[in-house]
Amino acid sequence: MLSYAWLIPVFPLCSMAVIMLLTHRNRVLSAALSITAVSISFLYAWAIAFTVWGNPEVQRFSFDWLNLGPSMHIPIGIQIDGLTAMMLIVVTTVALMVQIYSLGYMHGDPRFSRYYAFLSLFTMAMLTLVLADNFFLMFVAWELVGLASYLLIGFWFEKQSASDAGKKAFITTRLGDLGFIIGLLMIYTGCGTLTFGGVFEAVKTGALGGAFLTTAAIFLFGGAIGKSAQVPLHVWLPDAMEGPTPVSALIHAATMVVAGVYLVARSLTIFMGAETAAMTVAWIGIITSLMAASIGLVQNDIKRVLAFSTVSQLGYMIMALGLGGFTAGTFHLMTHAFFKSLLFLGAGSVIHAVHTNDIREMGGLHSKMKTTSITFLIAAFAIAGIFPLSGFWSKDEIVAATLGHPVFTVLTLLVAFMTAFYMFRLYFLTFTGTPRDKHKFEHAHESPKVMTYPLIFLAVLSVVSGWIGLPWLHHGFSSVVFHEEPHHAEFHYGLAAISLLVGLSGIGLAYLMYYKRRIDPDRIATSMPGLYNTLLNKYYFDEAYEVLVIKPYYVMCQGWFWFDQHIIDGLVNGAGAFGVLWGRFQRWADETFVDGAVNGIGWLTRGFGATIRYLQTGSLQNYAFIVFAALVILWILR
Amino acid sequence: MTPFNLTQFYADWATILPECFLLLWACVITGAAVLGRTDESKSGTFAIWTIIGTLATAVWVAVTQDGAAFGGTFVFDRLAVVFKEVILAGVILTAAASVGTVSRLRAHRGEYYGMILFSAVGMMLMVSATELLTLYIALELSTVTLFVLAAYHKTNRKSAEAGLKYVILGGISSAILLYGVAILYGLTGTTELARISQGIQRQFMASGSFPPGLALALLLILAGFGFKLALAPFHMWAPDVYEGAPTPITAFLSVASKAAALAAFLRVFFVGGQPAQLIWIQAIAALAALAMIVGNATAIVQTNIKRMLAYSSVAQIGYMLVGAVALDPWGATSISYYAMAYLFANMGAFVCVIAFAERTGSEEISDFSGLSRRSPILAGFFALFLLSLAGVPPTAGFLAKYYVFAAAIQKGYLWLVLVGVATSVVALYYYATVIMKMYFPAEQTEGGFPVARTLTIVLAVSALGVLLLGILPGPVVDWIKAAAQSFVPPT
Amino acid sequence: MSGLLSWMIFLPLIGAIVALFMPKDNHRLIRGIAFVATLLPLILTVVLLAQYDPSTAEFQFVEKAAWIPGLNVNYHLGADGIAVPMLALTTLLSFLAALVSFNITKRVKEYFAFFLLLETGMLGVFSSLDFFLFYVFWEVMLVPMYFLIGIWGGPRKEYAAIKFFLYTLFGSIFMLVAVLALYFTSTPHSLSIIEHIQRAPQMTRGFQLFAFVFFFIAFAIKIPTLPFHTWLPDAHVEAPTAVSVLLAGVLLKMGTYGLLRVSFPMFPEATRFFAWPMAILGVAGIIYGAMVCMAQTDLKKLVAYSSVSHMGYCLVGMAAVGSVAGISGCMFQMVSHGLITGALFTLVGVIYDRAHTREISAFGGMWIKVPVYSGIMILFVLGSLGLPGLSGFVSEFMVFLGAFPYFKITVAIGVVGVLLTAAYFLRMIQKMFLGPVAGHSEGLTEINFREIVAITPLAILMIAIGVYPALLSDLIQPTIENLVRLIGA
Amino acid sequence: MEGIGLTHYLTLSAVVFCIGVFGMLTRRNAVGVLMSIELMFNAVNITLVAFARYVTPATITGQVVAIFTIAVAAAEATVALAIVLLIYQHHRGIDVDRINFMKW
Repeated sequence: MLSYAWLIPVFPLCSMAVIMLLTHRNRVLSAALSITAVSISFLYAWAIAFTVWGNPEVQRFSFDWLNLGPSMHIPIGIQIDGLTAMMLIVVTTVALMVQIYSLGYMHGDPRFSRYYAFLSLFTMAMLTLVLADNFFLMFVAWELVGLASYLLIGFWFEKQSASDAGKKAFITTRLGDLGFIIGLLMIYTGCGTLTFGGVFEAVKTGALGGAFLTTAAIFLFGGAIGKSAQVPLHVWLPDAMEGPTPVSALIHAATMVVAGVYLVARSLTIFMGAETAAMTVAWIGIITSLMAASIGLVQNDIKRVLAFSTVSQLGYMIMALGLGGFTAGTFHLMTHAFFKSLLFLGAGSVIHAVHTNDIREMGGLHSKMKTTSITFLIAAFAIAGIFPLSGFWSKDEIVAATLGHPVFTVLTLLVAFMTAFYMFRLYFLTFTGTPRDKHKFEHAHESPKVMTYPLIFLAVLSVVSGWIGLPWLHHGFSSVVFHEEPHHAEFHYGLAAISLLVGLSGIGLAYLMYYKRRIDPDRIATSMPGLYNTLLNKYYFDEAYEVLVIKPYYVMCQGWFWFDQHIIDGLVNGAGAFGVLWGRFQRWADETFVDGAVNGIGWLTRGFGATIRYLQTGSLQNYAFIVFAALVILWILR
Repeated sequence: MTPFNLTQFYADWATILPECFLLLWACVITGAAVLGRTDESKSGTFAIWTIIGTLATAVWVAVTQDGAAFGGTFVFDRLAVVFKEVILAGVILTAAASVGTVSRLRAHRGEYYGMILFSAVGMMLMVSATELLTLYIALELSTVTLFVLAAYHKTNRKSAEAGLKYVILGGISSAILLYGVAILYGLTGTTELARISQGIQRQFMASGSFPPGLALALLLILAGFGFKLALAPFHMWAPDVYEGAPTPITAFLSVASKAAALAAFLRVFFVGGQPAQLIWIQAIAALAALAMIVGNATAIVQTNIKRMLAYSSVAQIGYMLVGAVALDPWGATSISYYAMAYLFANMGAFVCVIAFAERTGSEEISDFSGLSRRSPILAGFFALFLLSLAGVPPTAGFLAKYYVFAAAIQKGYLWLVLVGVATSVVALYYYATVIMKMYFPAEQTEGGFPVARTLTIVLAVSALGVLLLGILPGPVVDWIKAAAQSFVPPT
Repeated sequence: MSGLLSWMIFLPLIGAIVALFMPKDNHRLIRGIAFVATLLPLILTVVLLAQYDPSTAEFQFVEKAAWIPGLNVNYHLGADGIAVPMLALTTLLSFLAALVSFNITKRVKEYFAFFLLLETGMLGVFSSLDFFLFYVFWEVMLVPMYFLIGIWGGPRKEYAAIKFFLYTLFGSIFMLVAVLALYFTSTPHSLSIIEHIQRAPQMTRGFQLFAFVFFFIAFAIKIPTLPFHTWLPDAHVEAPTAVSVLLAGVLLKMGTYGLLRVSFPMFPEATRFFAWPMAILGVAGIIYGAMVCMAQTDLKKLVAYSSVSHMGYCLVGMAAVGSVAGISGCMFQMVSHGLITGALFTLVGVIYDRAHTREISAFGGMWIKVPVYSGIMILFVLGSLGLPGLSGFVSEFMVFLGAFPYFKITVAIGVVGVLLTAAYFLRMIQKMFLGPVAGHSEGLTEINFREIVAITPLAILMIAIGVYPALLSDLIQPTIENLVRLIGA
Repeated sequence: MEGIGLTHYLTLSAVVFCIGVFGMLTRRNAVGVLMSIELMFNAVNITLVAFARYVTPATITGQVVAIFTIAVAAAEATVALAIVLLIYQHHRGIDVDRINFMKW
């Protein structure tokens, strides 16, 4: 059973290859292949989960991928423990739902088959990522999910914004990956292995430690910053919403973006061994969380609100992990995957119906699309942390993890408040009230069953998936994802009550402002224009990068190119390509060298030749004179 | 005086038999031409057969006779064999290449070949001379006939000008050389190279310093040879004469005449001047460097192909003399090998110019444009010879350069080698420019043309030489090496 | 089979000579000859790989015969773990490039004659064990290359051809001087590369530094490393497609090959001394090349400059002189860059043939218009920017992993190259392949069967090495380990 | 030191040689140039004969060389004069300054 677990990513790989090479002309067959493959993986994942959860042993299978002696010995393989099993379930479940959903959503797209091929590619890579037993294989899969993300964000590449977004996503995450690579290099240099077991062993024995470990850990975290869209590399995720909505649900909400969280969770031993690094992680997490949540308050694009919500929730998880809350982080990872993918798919359903992303053009859709509305509402309650939905349990664990760090606790609750607020703002503006765009409203309709069934399925999971963490179960969620030894914060009834209260008050505020219209949101916005615009423009991150990084980089590249053409090549032409400047290529030379930057040896040689030729006057007496002069000179120099 | 000895007499004349044979037929050809008893095509064929006969005789002599003759003034050693073969090869190729040129002469067609043969006699004697007077006479014999040949195009103003420049500068250099010889004679009391060497050595041993006039004498002799070799800065005549002289004669001048002078140079400086090497070796290195720099730099800016090749020849002599700084068998071998490689490549290149000029009447580099389409064979040969001159493997030129640089490196003349390598990049530029002109233009230039049959044969032989010497040089290298070891005292 | 290497080297030459005697208008016949004359060495390569014993660092398939006894020059061939992959790469790329060249219609006979002569030169360089022979092949290669660029090249072909010729000759002449110095400092005088490696410990430090620098100039120009690289964009851009393929795929590797074959084992002390400067040069090349790529508007020039960047990885890898991973990474990068850039140049040629322009801005939305071509192009671009699962990633990772323990900060800066590479390639992809159909994309026709055939082996190898690098590392490992031992860092 | 010795001959010869050089460089007339060259040869002959007398009185090497030199110089002069005639036909004059059609 377990020893063949490597087959899980192989199924989608095969479906991808077959679609790409053979069936890309047949849409139905392609989709069927892809869904079948992911279904098999899905079943396999559940089977594994049940095997592992009853049997808390870490299972490893590996072989030598490359062995060059001590300077590079990389065995690769898979490792199955509770965390992996949980991730497998998350990935395969959401992937399956999304693929089914896409049958409806992507219906009629000219590149339908290619879409499924890319989804299969992504699924394969993501499954590999969670199965890997070492940082190297993880990095490989890490890059491949990035590729899949790039391809899917830019899936509708005719649109300039879509292809821009894809590029931005790839490059921004790759910037983070640089940190990942350097982290890997440091770790390997430090302990000569990249397998999780080996590295953690080294950390525990102290073979790897001190400032070196801290630096390595921070670099490693760079990967997570990029992939999980943490500050300051979060800018790509909102833009990534240019992709098809199911893709956003799968990649940019449930799975790929949590890879960073998974990375930190997986290597928590390293971070725990480096205090400073862990605090860095926690701070980046909470700052991201706060910032994204605050931006989410004012956005008007339904998917962007969700995107910022995702960023914010990811920050939550990261923060929890940074504070050592392994169970909290991973638990929230799972519940979030379900309810956030549900939210996205719900949003997709809405977009499918009204053909716009702007919530200002929606309103009152509940009456038209009940299933979507209700499932969306369930998810919204879940994310707001309302008892007894899944979000309540996991969020509670996170709040519990901040105990002992009062600042974090307060900020966490603040984020929880904002989350509840913007989520219900979104809900009320979309589904309740009066339709603001009559034309769009009239054409709206409930989505087909292939789209609503996945919503329902995910809604169920959004409700029940938190119950694994029920306080009266032995060790709760930590028994599922146990890390080293199960440690589980005692369920804190007081905290739970407070966080529930905070969530409810957020909902209440939203209710007052957007449902009852007791408070006019526009007035608040106009009363604080600076703050409002800052939030609306996402703290001007994109603008700052444009001005501070991208433009200067372009200019610098042009500058180097000029330097290359004129200075280096100029010197070479001067030094080497004799006469090129002056003879045959006179015109070219004039164009290129007007500045006279080059007076190299080539010119000199040519010039020398052109000068001494005039010694050859044609007069034989001059020749004779040179002969005698040479004799005299030689005699003197003798 | 030693009493008359028939055996000795026989041995002496047997040794010089090839020269005698050649001289005889030179007289016959010239005489017949003067008397108007022959037409020029016959005398050409006749000249070639004469040289082949001479070659055969020389081989026979080489096998049967060995060593000095005429009381040590003349020697038929292995070095002489090597250079005689080179010279005779040059003469044959020149004679064969002259057919077209001669047929366009208005008069004195037969004497042309006679002159070439007389000159060849002088060169062959020069190669064997081990005594300064003999050497001088031989040198003059070869040069004076070349004066005539250079001006042979009587109706061509350039040819006359070439003749005048050549004869006057030749006269001066001859006087300079002779002055050097005279001083050397005064210092050592002899004109025999071996005894001069001993004399210098003896005086050096006795006084701890060289006699005061020695440097002057060697310098004057060097200048004299420098003229013959067209070594910078004594090369000034060369471009003008090369340009003005009939092209086969240019080829002859640049190849055979230089080979002979080189052999004489080797004898005088490697044997006679060997004890005094401290005096002249730096000068040689400096002149070699100067020749490489001046020759190559000036060649770049030329527009006339013959002139360009003239400057390139100046540079080539510079490369040869790089080998001279070694002053040991290595050095002598490298120079000899270079001379041989240069013979084929330069001869081939000039013959290409002849073939081209015969059909187009032009000697301008720009007119070579598109030659590869008009006459692929000619362009191919020319490219091959130019690449050999540039020293690109697998041609003979590469091994030759390798050899001379090796000789210099061995003695630690790194700077000289660096000058050599740097200038050979310059050289490649102008050779490659010609190749570029021939091959790169896409548009078809006006009609193709054939190459005369004799010229094709000459080209093929030269190309064969260039390639064989480059690819399978083993036997030749061994042969030359043995020759060099036989006459240069190892250091 | 005796004389395997000789057959490999000289079969193309024989082909060239045969082709020269064929009627010049019978293009089919000449192409057929070229096909056979490049296919046979490829088949021999398979035999070579099958017979090669990868468990030893010894030279195999050794052939030795006196050539010029007077100069101690021998005809000495042999192959070890460094040479075998290069030989295989050369025969493969030559064969594929010959296929690519079938659309040449101008002066076909001369083209293939030069082409085959070039292959002989390249194979000769990779199997010579005698300095003289090595140098001869090294130079012999220049001549056909000069003609190939000069006759069949683009608008500035004369300039590019002569620049290439002079620049490379300039470099190699320094090598000649160093070879001569080696010759005369050895007793008995020898030109055997093996013997010089054996006597390496006796060379003085000063001599090693001198010789290393001289060799390095020659090799650095060929690689090309940073300040010596400007011949490359010109030559690559002007050369016809197949020649660009060989230039980038094989000729650039000669520089790194030379360093590994000659400089490293022969001058260990100097190698250790210059390791850090080499790493700096390598990293500078990576970053600089990538940045200059960003400013390109001509697709072919972009690929050309990307070579400057990618060969920087080789230099960084080999600068890790004590690390098997680093030097293996260099070897991997050589092979990988050969495969990927060879393919990229072929693909550039494919659109140039159809659209007669290579301006990036002249295209748009090609993925819609020519999906198969676009898919292949994107695959190779991904390989080039180091996507895992493709060979480029493996080599880059090996290079970094090998070099990091030695030059931490330098390598960390070099890692940025991975990002910059992605930046310029993605920019190119976006402009040419994404967006609405625009410009010359309108009239494009899909890549044809012959071109796909020429690309497929490269793609397969790229993926195979990327997925299971032991395929290659098994071949080279003993040799590299031996090399590291000789350097003795 | 009594009477005239070797040094005097050598000095004389050097002076004559230099006069020849000077004449050669300054004469505009080709025949004048040729005559200057003859002067140079004769200077050398003086040297040779003087050396023969003072250095090797027992042999006549020097004298022999001198005689040969005279012969060779005569031959050379013959050819030279023939060429000067040729030049005259082309240029209608024998001013060496004007004979610079080929240069550079």
